[in-house]
Amino acid sequence: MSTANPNVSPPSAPDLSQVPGSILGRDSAVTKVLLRRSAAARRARYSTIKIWVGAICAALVVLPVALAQLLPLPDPIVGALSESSLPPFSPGHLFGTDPNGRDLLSRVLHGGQTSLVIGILAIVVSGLVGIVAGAAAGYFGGWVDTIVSRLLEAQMSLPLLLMLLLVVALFGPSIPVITLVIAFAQWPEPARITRALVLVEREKPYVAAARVLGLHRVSIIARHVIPNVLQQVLVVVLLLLAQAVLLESALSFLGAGVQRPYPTWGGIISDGRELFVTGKWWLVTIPGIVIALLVVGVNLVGDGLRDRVRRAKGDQS
Amino acid sequence: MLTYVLKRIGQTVLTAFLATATVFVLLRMAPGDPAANYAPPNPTSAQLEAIRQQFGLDQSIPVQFVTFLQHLFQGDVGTSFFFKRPALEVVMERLPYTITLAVAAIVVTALVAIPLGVWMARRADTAQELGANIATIAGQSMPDFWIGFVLLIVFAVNLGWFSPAGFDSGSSIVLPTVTIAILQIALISRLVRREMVGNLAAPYLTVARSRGISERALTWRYAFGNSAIPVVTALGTRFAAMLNGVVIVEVVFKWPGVGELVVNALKQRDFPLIQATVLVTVVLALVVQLFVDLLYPLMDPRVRLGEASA
Amino acid sequence: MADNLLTVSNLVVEYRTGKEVFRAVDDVSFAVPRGGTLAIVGESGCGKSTIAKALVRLLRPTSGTIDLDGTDLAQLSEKQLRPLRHRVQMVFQDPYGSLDPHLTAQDIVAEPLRVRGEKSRKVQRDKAAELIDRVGLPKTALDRKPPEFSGGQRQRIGIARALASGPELLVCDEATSALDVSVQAQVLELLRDLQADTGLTYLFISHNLGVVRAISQDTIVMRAGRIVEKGRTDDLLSRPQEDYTQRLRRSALEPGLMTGIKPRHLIRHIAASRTAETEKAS
Amino acid sequence: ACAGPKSANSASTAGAGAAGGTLSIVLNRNLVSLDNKLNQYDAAVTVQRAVREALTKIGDDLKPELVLAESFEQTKPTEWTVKLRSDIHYSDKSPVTVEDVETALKLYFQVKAGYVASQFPEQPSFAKVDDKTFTLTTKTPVVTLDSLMSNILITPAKDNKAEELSNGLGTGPFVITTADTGTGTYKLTRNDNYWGEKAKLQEINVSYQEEEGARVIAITSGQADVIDTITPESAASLKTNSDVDVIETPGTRLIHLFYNFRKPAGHPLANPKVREALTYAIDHDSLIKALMNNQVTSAEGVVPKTLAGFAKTGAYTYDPAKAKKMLADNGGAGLKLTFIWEDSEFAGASRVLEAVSQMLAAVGVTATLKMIPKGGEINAWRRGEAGDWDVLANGYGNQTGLALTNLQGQYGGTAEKEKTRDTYHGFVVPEITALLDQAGAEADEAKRDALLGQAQEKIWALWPAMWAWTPNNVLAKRKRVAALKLRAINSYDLGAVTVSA
Amino acid sequence: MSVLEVKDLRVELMTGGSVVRAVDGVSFHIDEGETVTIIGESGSGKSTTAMAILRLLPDDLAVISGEARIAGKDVTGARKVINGLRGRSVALIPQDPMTALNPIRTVGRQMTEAVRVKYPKLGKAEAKARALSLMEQVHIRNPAKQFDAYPHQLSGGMLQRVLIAMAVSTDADLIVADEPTSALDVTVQAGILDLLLELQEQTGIALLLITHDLGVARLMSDRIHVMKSGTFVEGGPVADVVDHPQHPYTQKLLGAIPELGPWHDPAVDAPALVKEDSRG
Ligand SMILES: Nc1ncnc2c1ncn2[C@@H]1O[C@H](COP(=O)(O)OP(=O)(O)OP(=O)(O)O)[C@@H](O)[C@H]1O
Ligand SMILES: Nc1ncnc2c1ncn2[C@@H]1O[C@H](COP(=O)(O)OP(=O)(O)OP(=O)(O)O)[C@@H](O)[C@H]1O
Ligand SMILES: [Mg+2]
Ligand SMILES: [Mg+2]
Repeated sequence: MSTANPNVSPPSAPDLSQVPGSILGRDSAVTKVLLRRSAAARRARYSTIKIWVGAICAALVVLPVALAQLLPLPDPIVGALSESSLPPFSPGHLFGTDPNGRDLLSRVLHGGQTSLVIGILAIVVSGLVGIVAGAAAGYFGGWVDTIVSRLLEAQMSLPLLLMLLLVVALFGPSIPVITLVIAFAQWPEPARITRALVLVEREKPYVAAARVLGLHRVSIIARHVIPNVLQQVLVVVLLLLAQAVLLESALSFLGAGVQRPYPTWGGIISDGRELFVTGKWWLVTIPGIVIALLVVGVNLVGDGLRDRVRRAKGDQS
Repeated sequence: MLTYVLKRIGQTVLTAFLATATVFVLLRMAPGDPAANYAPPNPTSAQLEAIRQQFGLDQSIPVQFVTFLQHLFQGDVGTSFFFKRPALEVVMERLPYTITLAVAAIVVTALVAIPLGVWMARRADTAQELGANIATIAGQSMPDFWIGFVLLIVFAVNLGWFSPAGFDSGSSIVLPTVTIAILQIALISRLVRREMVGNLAAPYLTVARSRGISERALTWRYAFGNSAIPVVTALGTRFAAMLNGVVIVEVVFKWPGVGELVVNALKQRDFPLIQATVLVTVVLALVVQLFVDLLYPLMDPRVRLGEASA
Repeated sequence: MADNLLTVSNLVVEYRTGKEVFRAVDDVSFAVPRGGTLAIVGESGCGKSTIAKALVRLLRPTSGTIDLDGTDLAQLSEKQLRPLRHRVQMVFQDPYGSLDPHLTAQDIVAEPLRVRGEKSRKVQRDKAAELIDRVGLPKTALDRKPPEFSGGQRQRIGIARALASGPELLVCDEATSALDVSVQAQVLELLRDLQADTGLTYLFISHNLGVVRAISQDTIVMRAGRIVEKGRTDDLLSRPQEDYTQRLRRSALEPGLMTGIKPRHLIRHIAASRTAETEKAS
Repeated sequence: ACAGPKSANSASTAGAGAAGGTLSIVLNRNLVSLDNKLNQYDAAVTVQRAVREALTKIGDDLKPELVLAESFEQTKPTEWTVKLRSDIHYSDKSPVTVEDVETALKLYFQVKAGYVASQFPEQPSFAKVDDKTFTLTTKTPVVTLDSLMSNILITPAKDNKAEELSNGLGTGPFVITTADTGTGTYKLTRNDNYWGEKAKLQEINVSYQEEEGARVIAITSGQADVIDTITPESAASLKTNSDVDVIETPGTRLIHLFYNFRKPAGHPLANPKVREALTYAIDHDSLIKALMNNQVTSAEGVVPKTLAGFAKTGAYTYDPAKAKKMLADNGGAGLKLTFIWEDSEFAGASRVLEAVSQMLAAVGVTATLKMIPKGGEINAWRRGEAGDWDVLANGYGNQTGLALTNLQGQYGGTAEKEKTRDTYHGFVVPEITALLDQAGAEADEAKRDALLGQAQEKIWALWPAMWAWTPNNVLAKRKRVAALKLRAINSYDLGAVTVSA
Repeated sequence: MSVLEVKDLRVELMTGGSVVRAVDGVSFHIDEGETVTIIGESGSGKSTTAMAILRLLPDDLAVISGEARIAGKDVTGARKVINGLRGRSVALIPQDPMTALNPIRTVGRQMTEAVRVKYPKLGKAEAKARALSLMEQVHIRNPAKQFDAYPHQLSGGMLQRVLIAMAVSTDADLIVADEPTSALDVTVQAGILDLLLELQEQTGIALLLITHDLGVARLMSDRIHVMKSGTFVEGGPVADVVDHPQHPYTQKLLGAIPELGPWHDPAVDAPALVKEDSRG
């Protein structure tokens, strides 16, 4: 029922919609407090808060990483063994040093350049592939679904690290290969969610309406179905960023990471793994926090932007 | 329905076969050498050759494949190079551990993440929700072994509540389960939250409220019921992924599951063992997926399975 | 009758629910002359929407033919159908669900133009704006999205979208049910004008006999998937032959003709005969 | 040539009495079996020998000691005569026969490319003399046969197989109660019928945990009593733990940055001067201090100094200026080197190599680091089949306590062997090979050592390694564990170990 | 005491950038056995009025002021009051039938669930029997079959009747019906309206009716209010408003009704039975 739907804008009553200030003047029951607590105001406020908090979190990571070359940082590859394993907040080494005496801050920032590229490209690729394949499977059904679903299942059931290692072993651990491998590892998740959502979505009347217009099925998927499930799928895709960066760590750990001694987050983390319990907690924890900060930031910005768009749209949900 | 299931089972057999075949070929194409792994240090060519012969690796890949198939049809996946026992037997020994951990982890995840997601939807756009989001996302973004170690240090070493190395006492499943759950909760709770926010505002919910249906029923039977598909899908996907092992967690907690097995098998290039694992986990994952797919029409009667769109 | 745009013969449409098969449309035949309007009235649940969906081939008929200007649409594949799609358009009964919630009104109406090959974004948008104006929506509606409209406005967007395809046949499924009587009059006027200008053909599904009378030349009356009566609209309304048609006619409520408070007798015997009939059937 | 007869369990009986107790050992890899026909690694030896014993064992000073044998004498250059003890029997009290020894020896050679068999220069032939006596004969003299036989574990002939045994009988102080090869967990209980002094422990639980960090947690939480072969970092942190003792002994494993000797003439690395020059670039003191927690010793020769027959031939020195100069003088300036190593070949391998690459950079040498994942791929590299490389970082273990084993394995290459790439990275110097062969056949220990010393001097002069070092064996145990004596071969006698409640 | 008493009801909607006064001070009352109808422009606030009375607008969207009493109980205050009334004393027939039912549960389950809100002691089978008989009363063919159907398997009109049946099943004192027959063909509509009238005669149920069908309004109402832009522009006894509309908007509405023309009803053998005044 459309009237339960709190956002049917007044088609013929523009005079009734007033700026909050003036309606408060009239004999209105709307108080400033109520207004502040209203869903729309809260959503607007929190979308801004989320965007800001998220942007700050992400910027705290991304900006220094992007500017790593320009910042007055020690060399990320060269260190002095005499400064081996200094804890955080040691003079000259905010994040401390690794056993080789290299400045961890510098390594994290320089390493971030590779890791960000790998992580972001990987989720973009896996997101795109997953969404397209999942949507095709869900929408077309039939043999397309069979092939995509079986592929998904086969891949998901193959031990992930095994496949990654084999592929990296075959093609060598270059950044494009690692990126693709990680993307390949991650596409099932968005694909399955997309497929599930599309299975429901394709039965909705507006899809039928689009068919009647003579839209090609591909256009229906691209213009109608995907945009309507995208938000849900993005929940998954954006969260995969952490996994993408950390998968590189698993690869590094198994000896299939990016060429030494060039740092990556994954590499730093995997190197620090056996040292973690021996008291050198910062080698893993700090890059971990950096990744968490980035992923929290990206997801909050995503949330915030979505709510913002929604507000402009005036949708209620 | 029955035909659909039968069709899916047929496809499963095919998929399992193709997956195993792919792994078979990939393994043999990838660098690495089983012979070198099972030879003494600094082996001579003659020693290597002897081992290859013993393992049947001296033949060409197609010939090896045909032999593999012949054995496969007799139900023999081969003998583990490392364990010197039928590979399938080794895998089957580990499987209960993996399944136990996966079930425990998925149950805990669902029990925590779903109410959390519902709570977040009800508190949409509040400081509490923001806090829950930040905490869960940060949790899932930390390296898995980090979480494992921190839990171990806190609960096993400092508090002494749980034993650190797994499977020797009932409570030792707790920490690995919690570790895995921490990695899943963000996703599930956020999915639930997204769907619930939409469904809590759906017209049918308001109408049901007008009929005096209790808020609890509205939340769970109506709103959550309509949110279930993506959530169950995500749970199913994660569960299936866990069935081939939660490698790091298994390693850290010494949980004798399939994941640890297969990573070691890979390091040792234990081809038959890897093939056996793949065979078993493919079948398992396919069963889980089939199960999830069969749930769809129950969760939403509009969904039609296995049909091309009209 | 020589120039029929649409000829439907022996149409049967079935729904599959679980193991059962439900025949929603049972051997229905009719024709719509080019530039004319055929109305379908009938009991709710009798299969009107089903016929409409079959005509635009959202459903594949079990049997029968749907002859559009010499082409049988009934069993064409999606691919064969696609180039013909724009010729038959439909306004959906459910105005809420049939609009993509994430597109603006303008995008929704522009879409068929794009499908028909209009490349320029500007032309698409201009034409869409013009159509939106013609169905009586204000300029401010252009950039709003479906959830922001009232039921009646949504319905009008649906009409504009269908018209944008430049169809030869327009199937209107309860296209004015959510409209205010004054807005309804305006929309009917628009449809009549279009017919006069472009020779558009309508298949008009409605339960409002006044609307049917205002728009259609011919009418068929349906019940339980079958046609019970067909004829000229005026004849049908003034001299209904079949029992059910008479009852329909009798049930129509005209406020100007009523007297007294709650004149229940006006409907009581209709309800009574209906109940009697149901009892007989069961 | 064998040290005088000693009881196998000579450890002190003081401390915890026969009351027993349970010991939990967490190894760093799967034990797989309680047998060593195919695999043998340090930690396994300890456990395997708790169940199955051999005729001899490698003692504290790396000399062979008698266990099941009452005597083990070289009676002719090519013949050894062995007499079994009369008081020995299996855990079910059945006697140990010479046939058991014959079968064991035969089966070790039957498994394809078994680890133990590969240590023997040739398979000795067995001849029974009487119920307790037999001879072992070889074609060429094998002076170290008493040491080598320490790895042939004896089990009843009827139960022995040409494969690894996870179960069954032995003569050792413990018996197997449960064995799960799949999960790598074993439970051993005291052999109350042990022929020698009974074990102190009632029960031993053996499991494994590859994750070093988790092992450290296991011992700090008290779940494990002993973890062995631990990394310098773990050792450093465990040393600060008041409940844990860290035990160190000098090891027998040599780790080196070995040059590729298959370089064409004319290549800078084919020039010993260049190889020498590079050694001056390595600041080993810093490496040892910063990355190895002072738990290694820089090599002073070409084999670990713990080994019998070791000769001190020189020491590695750090002198970057000299390195630079020598490189420039010998056409090695601006050298580009590719380092390869297998993942986890030794503790902290990648840290060490990254540090080395920095040190080389300081003398103008560019190092490319290539870690080869586990899986045997390294073998192809080492054989020169997978790609070109210049320096290999790897370890060379020793189970016999003899320098000769190392020297023959690494420096006894021949042109013949090099045809199938079976030399140690192309190291073929006929003169040295000849010396080693001579030493191998020399029954007189003094003469043999002299020959070996000569060979080692010659090898050192060729600078085969950029740097070499010997890590200590490091083991951590809870304080309640006593009488644990870690030997140079990185194993210890479980029978003596005690645990207080 | 009136069943429903509304005094100076205002509903202010706090939307994105503004506050919309959707309902601006409406007052009316409905006594037992009475039907009051609101007709008017689309978007004028008819549904909002209904939703406000039932307190179905979220608190963080709508601010309700003024007074609304159902059976004397003020429902604009604490939510507990209305929670106790919904589904028991007051029932709603919603406007858009196609989206008003939970898409993933069968029609039957939702009906029995509704019945058991008021009659929790009713067994499953009894509730089902009651639901089936109600479905029959609203002229749903083959109710046993439709009972197990999902909402998407029913036509718009059938769904609307299901919703009506659910409202009726509660034996409420007040039914708020928002365009209850908009999707029904006229014969079914007649049946439904008859059912409601009969109910009213028998139980004295009060009815708040919202419709844009003036015929329905004329037939059903005691009083009628014409709404435009949130306020009532005109109101009074039904005959007065329909026969002598005062406000220009009302006049415009009445003028836009499509004519049906005269017809011959063979049943009464008189050209215009409807003209006849047969009150008996
Ligand atoms: N969330 C909202 N945001 C802005 N305006 C709203 C919102 N909800 C309702 N409105 C406005 O409130 C007014 C009243 O809407 P309501 O649904 O009550 O109209 P109605 O009279 O029932 O119309 P119809 O006949 O189309 O059902 C409309 O002008 C609508 O635009
Ligand atoms: N998806 C479906 N599955 C099964 N039965 C269906 C489905 N859709 C419609 N039906 C049945 O088909 C019959 C005709 O439905 P249809 O929607 O065509 O009716 P209608 O004439 O348009 O009615 P209304 O005037 O109420 O909209 C109904 O009995 C309905 O229950
Ligand atoms: Mg219909
Ligand atoms: Mg309304």
